[in-house]
Amino acid sequence: MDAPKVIEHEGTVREIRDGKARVAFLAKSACAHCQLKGVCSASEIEDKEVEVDVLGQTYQVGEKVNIVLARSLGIKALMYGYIFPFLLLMVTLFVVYGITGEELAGGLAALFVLVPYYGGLYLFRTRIGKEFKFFVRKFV
Amino acid sequence: MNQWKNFSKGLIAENAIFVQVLGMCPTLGTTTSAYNGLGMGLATTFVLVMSNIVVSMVRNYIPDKVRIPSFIVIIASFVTVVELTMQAYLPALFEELGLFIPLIVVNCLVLGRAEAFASKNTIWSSTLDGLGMGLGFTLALFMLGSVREILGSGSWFGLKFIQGDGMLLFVLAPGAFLALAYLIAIMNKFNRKNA
Amino acid sequence: MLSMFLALFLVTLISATILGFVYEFTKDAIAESRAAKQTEALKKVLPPFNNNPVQEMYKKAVDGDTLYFFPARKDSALVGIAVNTFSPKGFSGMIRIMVGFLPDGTIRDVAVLEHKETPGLGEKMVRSKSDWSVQFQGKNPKTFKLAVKKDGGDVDAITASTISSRAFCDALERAYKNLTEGGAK
Amino acid sequence: MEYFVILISAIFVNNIVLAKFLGICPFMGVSSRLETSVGMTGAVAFVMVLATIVTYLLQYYVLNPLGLGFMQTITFILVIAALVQMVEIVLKKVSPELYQALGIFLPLITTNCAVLGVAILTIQGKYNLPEAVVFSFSTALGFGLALVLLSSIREALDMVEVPKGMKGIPIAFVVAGILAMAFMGFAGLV
Amino acid sequence: MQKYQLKTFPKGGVHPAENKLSAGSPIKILPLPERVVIPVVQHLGAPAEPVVQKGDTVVAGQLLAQSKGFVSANIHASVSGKVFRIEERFDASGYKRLAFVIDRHDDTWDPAIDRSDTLHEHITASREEIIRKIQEAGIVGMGGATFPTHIKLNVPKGKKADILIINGVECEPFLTADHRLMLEKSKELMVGIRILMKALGVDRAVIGIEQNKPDAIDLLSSLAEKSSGITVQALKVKYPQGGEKQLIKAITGREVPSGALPVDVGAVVHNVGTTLAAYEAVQKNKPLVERIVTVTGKSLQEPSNFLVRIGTPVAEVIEAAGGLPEDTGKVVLGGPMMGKAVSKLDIPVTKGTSGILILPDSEAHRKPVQPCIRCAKCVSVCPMGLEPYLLMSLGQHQLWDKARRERALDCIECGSCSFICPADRPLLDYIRLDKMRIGALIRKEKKAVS
Amino acid sequence: MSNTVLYTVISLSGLGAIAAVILYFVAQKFKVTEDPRIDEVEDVLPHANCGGCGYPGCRQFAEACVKADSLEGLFCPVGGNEVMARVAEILGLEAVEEEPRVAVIRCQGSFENRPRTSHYEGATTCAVEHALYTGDTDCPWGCLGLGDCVEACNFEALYMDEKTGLPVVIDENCTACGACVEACPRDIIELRKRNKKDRKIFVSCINEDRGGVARKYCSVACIGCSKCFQVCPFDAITMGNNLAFIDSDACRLCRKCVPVCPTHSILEINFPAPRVKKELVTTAGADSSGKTAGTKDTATGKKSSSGDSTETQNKND
Amino acid sequence: MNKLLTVSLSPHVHGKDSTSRLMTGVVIALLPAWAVSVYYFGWAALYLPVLSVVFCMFFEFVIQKYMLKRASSLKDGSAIVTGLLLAFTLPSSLPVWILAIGALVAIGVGKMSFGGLGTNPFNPALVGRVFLFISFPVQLTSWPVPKGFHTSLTDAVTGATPLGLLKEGMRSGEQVSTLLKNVPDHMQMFLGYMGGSMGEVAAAALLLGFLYLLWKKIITWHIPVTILTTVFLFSGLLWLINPANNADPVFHLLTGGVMLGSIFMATDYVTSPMTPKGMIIYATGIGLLTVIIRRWGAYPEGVQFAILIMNAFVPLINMYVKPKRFGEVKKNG
Ligand SMILES: Cc1cc2nc3c(=O)[nH]c(=O)nc-3n(C[C@H](O)[C@H](O)[C@H](O)COP(=O)(O)O)c2cc1C
Ligand SMILES: Cc1cc2nc3c(=O)[nH]c(=O)nc-3n(C[C@H](O)[C@H](O)[C@H](O)COP(=O)(O)O)c2cc1C
Ligand SMILES: Cc1cc2nc3c(=O)[nH]c(=O)nc-3n(C[C@H](O)[C@H](O)[C@H](O)COP(=O)(O)O)c2cc1C
Ligand SMILES: Cc1cc2nc3c(=O)[nH]c(=O)nc-3n(C[C@H](O)[C@H](O)[C@H](O)CO)c2cc1C
Ligand code: SF4
Ligand code: SF4
Ligand code: SF4
Ligand code: SF4
Ligand code: FES
Repeated sequence: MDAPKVIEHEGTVREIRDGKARVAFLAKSACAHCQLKGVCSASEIEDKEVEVDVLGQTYQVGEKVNIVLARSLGIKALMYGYIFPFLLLMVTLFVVYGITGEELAGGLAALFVLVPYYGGLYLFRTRIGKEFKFFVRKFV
Repeated sequence: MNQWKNFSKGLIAENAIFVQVLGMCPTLGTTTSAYNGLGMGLATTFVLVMSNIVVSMVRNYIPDKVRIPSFIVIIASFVTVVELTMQAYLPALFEELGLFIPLIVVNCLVLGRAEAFASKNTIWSSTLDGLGMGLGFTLALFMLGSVREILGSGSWFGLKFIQGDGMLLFVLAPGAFLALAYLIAIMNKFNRKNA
Repeated sequence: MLSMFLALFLVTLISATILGFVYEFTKDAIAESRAAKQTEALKKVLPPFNNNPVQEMYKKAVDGDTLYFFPARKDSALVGIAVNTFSPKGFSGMIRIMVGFLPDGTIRDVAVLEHKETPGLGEKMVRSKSDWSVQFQGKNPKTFKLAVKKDGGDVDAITASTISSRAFCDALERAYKNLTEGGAK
Repeated sequence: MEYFVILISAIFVNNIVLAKFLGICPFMGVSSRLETSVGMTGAVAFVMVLATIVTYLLQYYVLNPLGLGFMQTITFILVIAALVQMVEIVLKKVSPELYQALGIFLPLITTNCAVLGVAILTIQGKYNLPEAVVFSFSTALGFGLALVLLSSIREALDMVEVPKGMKGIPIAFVVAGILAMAFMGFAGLV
Repeated sequence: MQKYQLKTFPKGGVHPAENKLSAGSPIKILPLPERVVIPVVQHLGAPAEPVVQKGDTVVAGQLLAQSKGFVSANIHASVSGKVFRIEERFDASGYKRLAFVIDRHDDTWDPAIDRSDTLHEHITASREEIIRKIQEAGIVGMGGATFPTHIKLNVPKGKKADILIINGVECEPFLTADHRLMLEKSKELMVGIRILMKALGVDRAVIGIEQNKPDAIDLLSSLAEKSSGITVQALKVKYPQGGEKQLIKAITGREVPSGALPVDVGAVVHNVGTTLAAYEAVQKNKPLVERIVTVTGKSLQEPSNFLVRIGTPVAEVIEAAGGLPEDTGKVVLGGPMMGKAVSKLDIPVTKGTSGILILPDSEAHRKPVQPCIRCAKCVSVCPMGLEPYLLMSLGQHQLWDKARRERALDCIECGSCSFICPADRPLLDYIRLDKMRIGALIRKEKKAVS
Repeated sequence: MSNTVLYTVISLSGLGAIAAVILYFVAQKFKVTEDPRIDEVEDVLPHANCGGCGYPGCRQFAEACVKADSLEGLFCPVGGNEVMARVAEILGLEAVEEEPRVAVIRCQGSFENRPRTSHYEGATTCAVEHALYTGDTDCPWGCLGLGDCVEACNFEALYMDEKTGLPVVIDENCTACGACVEACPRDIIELRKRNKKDRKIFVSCINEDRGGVARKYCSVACIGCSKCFQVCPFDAITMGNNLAFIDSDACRLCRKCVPVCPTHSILEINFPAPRVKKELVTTAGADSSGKTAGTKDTATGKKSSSGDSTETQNKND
Repeated sequence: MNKLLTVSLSPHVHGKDSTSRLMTGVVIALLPAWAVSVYYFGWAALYLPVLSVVFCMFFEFVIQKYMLKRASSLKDGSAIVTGLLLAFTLPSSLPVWILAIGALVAIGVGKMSFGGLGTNPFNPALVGRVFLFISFPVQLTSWPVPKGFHTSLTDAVTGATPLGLLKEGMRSGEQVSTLLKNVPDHMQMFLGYMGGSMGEVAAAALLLGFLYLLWKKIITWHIPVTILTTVFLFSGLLWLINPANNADPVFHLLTGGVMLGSIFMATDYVTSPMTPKGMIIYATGIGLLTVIIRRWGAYPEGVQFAILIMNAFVPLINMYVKPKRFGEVKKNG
């Protein structure tokens, strides 16, 4: 109920150009606790980067900042990224299977329906891109 | 001396299960008895040693970027070898271990050693490393299997020493978690004292 | 780019070759060990025979699954029939049992082929785990009611595993019924 | 109704983590943030279903006809590894911002063990394709349920003084053990 | 059966034993002390700035220190005499703070002050005048918070007060100062109420009194019938009914939003003591230099109510009530639920000192802390709907950010949670720590922004 | 060769080829941008994650080091110069040597020196008691003795002395991470330069009250009399707020100030016992644990010069 | 004055509740049920609970002293409650050594592993009970037939609980209505004349305990009333839909551990939610799960599992179900 409305990650400013900052942050992977993470490929404890508008703000390269993403946007991203394609997959499978009675057809249809889905995402990428706004906050 | 260390570190100091808490799935899933634990441990050890050997053999010829996929292929091949061999000659055990034999492929321990050690060390060191790690893993599985079998069925390697049943829970899923929890806790204590 | 492609290709190629050979090598052994389970069971539940019951096997679809009948002959005289029977009523699902009948319908012996019952409980119907199933030897379902005592039958249930015991009886009953209902040839 | 049985079975009765022991590593290691667990469930569901469809088709329409059933392990792992990463690449290509937002929202999914396990289980369970899909989807839900419960309990335990030797992994296993015990109550539901 | 229709606030609250030992003893005037210590801060906000110097001779009622800044209050001399020193002295805060030490000569008063007992019912002052006079008189909230009263009377632009609530609840166990005041100064009180109503521009005032003071309810009701707009509301006995937010909720049903002020829901609350002080300031030009103090305790010889000059040492007040009992373990300024324990008795009575409570050693100690059994009693008694057990453990684990989200700042420090906890956990101690640290965090953030 | 082998080879090679292509792209797109040196640097760090460097954890510090052009301002107090040298080596940078530091407790208000004037009960944290009042003594500056600092220390370098009610620093363990400084609500703990053999001289008092007042609460309070200031030959002492302060960088450990302090506010720690008391300790053997004993002694408020030190009288260097 | 004044933060007075007083209250509330149990099941029902308490206290003491090296907390009385409740959920024919194992698991695994009183996410007595139930199914499902006190000194005959009979019968496809002819009638069940665990049989005595707990303000009504209502409504619904296959709702309320569980075990402070709203969610879950397990599960009785499962949800509930804050500001409305 009183959960924070934003998700924050600590990051470092990598580069600033044209009022945009590239901010790198560490995404903890599921294996974050594992002692072999340093060597285990599967444990992608990876540096991720985001680009943020910082026009009018003063940041320096190397400065620690908090990357902030509204929680609702995170959930939206989850929807676009995983939930919708998942639903699409299921629905297509069942519909095509139901109509044709062919597993192969159903399965392949389900797989290939992802192509137009991602195609759609690609078409609307600027629109979607505008939705996902991060901002950065000075580290306190 | 150093070679000894390559071998021995996996037994206790860097024990995959008690210290590093890796590869928990087979650890929990296959240790209903001492025999099963031992079998799973040895199967994993085999894959670990063989893949370590092969990886260290080819390490200089594999370009960096396809390192991981190549390793996966190598490991998966050995897993399949184990699978086929067990199916042929140890069908009963294979049935007991079931799913977990193919899952050796994704055991972080195997890939982890290939990537962390074998890809940077000589064949001999890698063999010892694999052997040590594998035996440490086997040891832990064997211990867990023993505990669960003794408490759960009142027997060891199938030899009954009490009448009737043991505490059934220990051969079932919850028993696996509980037994492992307390084994790790005891090992922690033991290790900390040594350290 | 090419080198990478090549390296991976080579690795898979070599692996594949080796695997192929290992498979070739173990194929027969695997097939054998698979078949062994069935023939072992047959041998166990049937009186000595010298035909190949597997060749003479016939099936019957009942209750959404299939019963397999294996007639055993000694010098072409029918000495018994083994039935690969099943019951879906196990504690955790399907149970498959091989049961051997003598020509007069007497149960010679039983062997569990497949089950998912709880270790230490239902699992006791497997001979290697307990002698519970010995009680069926030499019993003729004509006179021996294949039901646990709780349900008014003659079978002693495995302690605390009435469900598994019931399923066991269910499987035997199914085999017996279908055998006597003109299943036998 | 068949689907319903599969669903209940995979979520409660044969929970992938608590009864089948798959995906224990992420179960133990995932950050104790609850929200993350929920998000992860969604992602895992997608990946699992996708992998199931691909491996299913592979098994029944390629390997089996060719008599190559024994190559299951090696082909599945390669396909799954490639698939998981392809999803990410595609996503990154088609919408970088979306990808970045996901990166902030979720930890990476590395449940190879569970994904491979489910792929193999669907073959072993002799499901047909729709059943297989329902099965893998329910398995993901079961995974998510166990994850959410454990992470919330662990978060609560962070607030109390757990004995030194039991802190961390051991106590998490004790919780998992008792949870598995409680979940045995679902036995027989299907 | 009940005479009045009782109201109360809906959620939480506790019932500590009332122990109103001194309810029946009329207000006595304490003999003037030989030396008074008058701190420059006796209110919430910035210290006042001294306007007299060491060695100066002052008369009672003379301005000693001029308020500084917006939230601040004037300080006046409570006796006439010589400023012996202006130095740091221990006061009720537990620390040393700047104070005037005055050696009393006699009892000369500033001639502008009307010290007669005549009741001036007619209010001539305009709204602005009232507020100015109250400000000059250095009046602060006497219900405990010591918040400068003139600020509360200055309703901010855009907001509108429609009801004045007079806090005669006195829900704290032991204390009877307000009770006695309502009985003995009821007429002045009514005028005070009208003054405050005029200052606020409201035409409705409600006096909230708990049911355990039936005599006060009766008396004030009969008086209120004569003045339009003023009513008396009897309330169920429940601590902390006297809390501003709880009282507003009980009487009007309105809930002051988290982080907002009472005026945001149109209500302004004043304590009866404050109201009386307002009467004296406006009608008689008298600054706030004395107040009624309850001196009480189970082992005390004669629990009483005194009219005490500000700056009188606590020890002298106790002496007048029979002296400090042998078995004393703790001395608390204020009531047992919210009062402040002090470490020494030479500290002065200040504007906010409503009572002096003397607890015997047997009741002075806390029991050993036990683990929280999560009985949820603290949650159910918290009048603010907080989760004290959680706030405490967040405090122990230094998770201030989380405590802030769990609204630690809403805590009114009523102490109900610590009172009820069966495991004797010092909940409020840690919640205060939370609040302190969150405050520091907020200041830091503000700085980072600017 | 049987068909199976053939199929195997063909299909798996095909798969390998496909996988190769996919994984190649993966590798391209997912080029790990992280500098591998971060791991290396992290490896040599002490993994204390104490935040003493000013970063949230060791890894963040490692990142900062790798990204920085010079190591100026980057220092891991726990690892010290040794670790920083190794970091510098990995990064090919110049290590900036920093003086090793150690925490000291600037209060001697033991039960003996500072009479209790009340009895505090309640949450056992200094922060809460500090918010409530001066504490169970009248000194509003001094140590409250509830051990927030001990709690804060990750290195078991602090403990509460039961006898004095004051925290004691174990010099060997202290990494100068500063956690205790941060934790103390009264700012009693200071990080000072670590001298040879952990010797140190400092004014163990932060009471800024006027001398007479301070003295009333605590017999060993600094009264700001300036005697030490006058005697110091190296100008290491400054006066201010009724208090003397010895700059640890300027102090040369000559110990001239110690005996002149009328309230014995100045502590000398880990010095051999003074010569005058030589005869008193003739029986004492070479006691290697003298160091700790010395520390404790001083913390109990007894002056080192009081002579009951068990230390041997190795002559000064 | 030579004595030092004590200084602490407010409040300076304290209510009279204490942990041990609350625990004593629970023990008192359990006495009627204990008495009934002794009446029906004889001596065993007298000494087994006592032994159970002794074991629990012993294990708590040993673990605290020698393994955790913490101060003993036996005085708070929670181990007594755990011991009593553990025994109350077991059949009176249970061998003592199994009881000892149960006590060890309850205290050792269920409570002390997490750090002792107040830390455990799961109800310790139930952890012990379920552990035993799974480990020793035979002993845990042999129910002595209740008799009058005087006659039960001789060896008890074992029989089935009403719920056991029901499940058995349903498994073998019999009609519920015929099955129910073999069980005691409602009045007998209300007074405890049926097979079952020592403390669970007498609904009447348990309700008496409930009233005592309410009167002493030890617990609130939310959890027990909600559980009982949910069980009643859900089983009633099933019964209305198909009376041939389902037992009537009153039967469900009176048999098995529903009474004991809802009044004494689901209400365990440590393992139940902190807010009334949370309690109602939690209790509804218990009620539903109980009936689901009884009706469709493998086990005749589901309360123990239902409570443990819902225990696992408590942290979640506490996280998301907050009390109504005073002056809550509407979300940027
Ligand atoms: C963990 C566990 C596993 C069980 N597994 C089985 C089983 O495999 N077979 C079975 O018939 N009953 C099993 N049961 C059921 C009970 O033992 C129960 O007693 C059974 O429902 C019938 O009881 P009865 O045999 O005493 O009549 C199991 C119970 C538990 C607690
Ligand atoms: C910064 C600040 C500003 C305030 N401003 C006003 C105000 O403008 N009007 C008002 O009626 N009360 C104002 N108050 C007073 C509070 O609402 C409240 O009456 C006071 O804190 C005492 O309440 P209590 O004794 O219930 O704690 C203000 C308080 C603070 C701390
Ligand atoms: C828990 C609590 C209890 C209070 N009890 C009383 C009380 O009994 N009587 C009273 O006049 N003020 C009490 N107050 C103070 C009131 O909140 C409020 O500050 C006061 O009534 C405002 O009037 P004033 O500014 O004239 O003091 C209490 C405050 C709190 C936080
Ligand atoms: C109302 C109430 C109910 C309780 N119920 C149980 C219970 O069911 N099981 C148990 O082990 N302890 C119970 N206790 C005791 C105590 O809370 C329990 O031992 C803690 O869970 C141990 O941390 C109860 C205590 C109270 C006050
Ligand atoms: S009242 Fe005390 S014991 Fe109960 S929940 Fe609150 S803090 Fe815990
Ligand atoms: S949390 Fe604050 S408001 Fe709530 S009961 Fe405790 S002291 Fe009162
Ligand atoms: S004593 Fe202070 S500075 Fe030294 S290690 Fe401990 S916390 Fe850090
Ligand atoms: S030095 Fe500071 S933190 Fe440490 S005990 Fe003293 S007052 Fe507390
Ligand atoms: S997830 Fe299964 S072994 Fe790690």
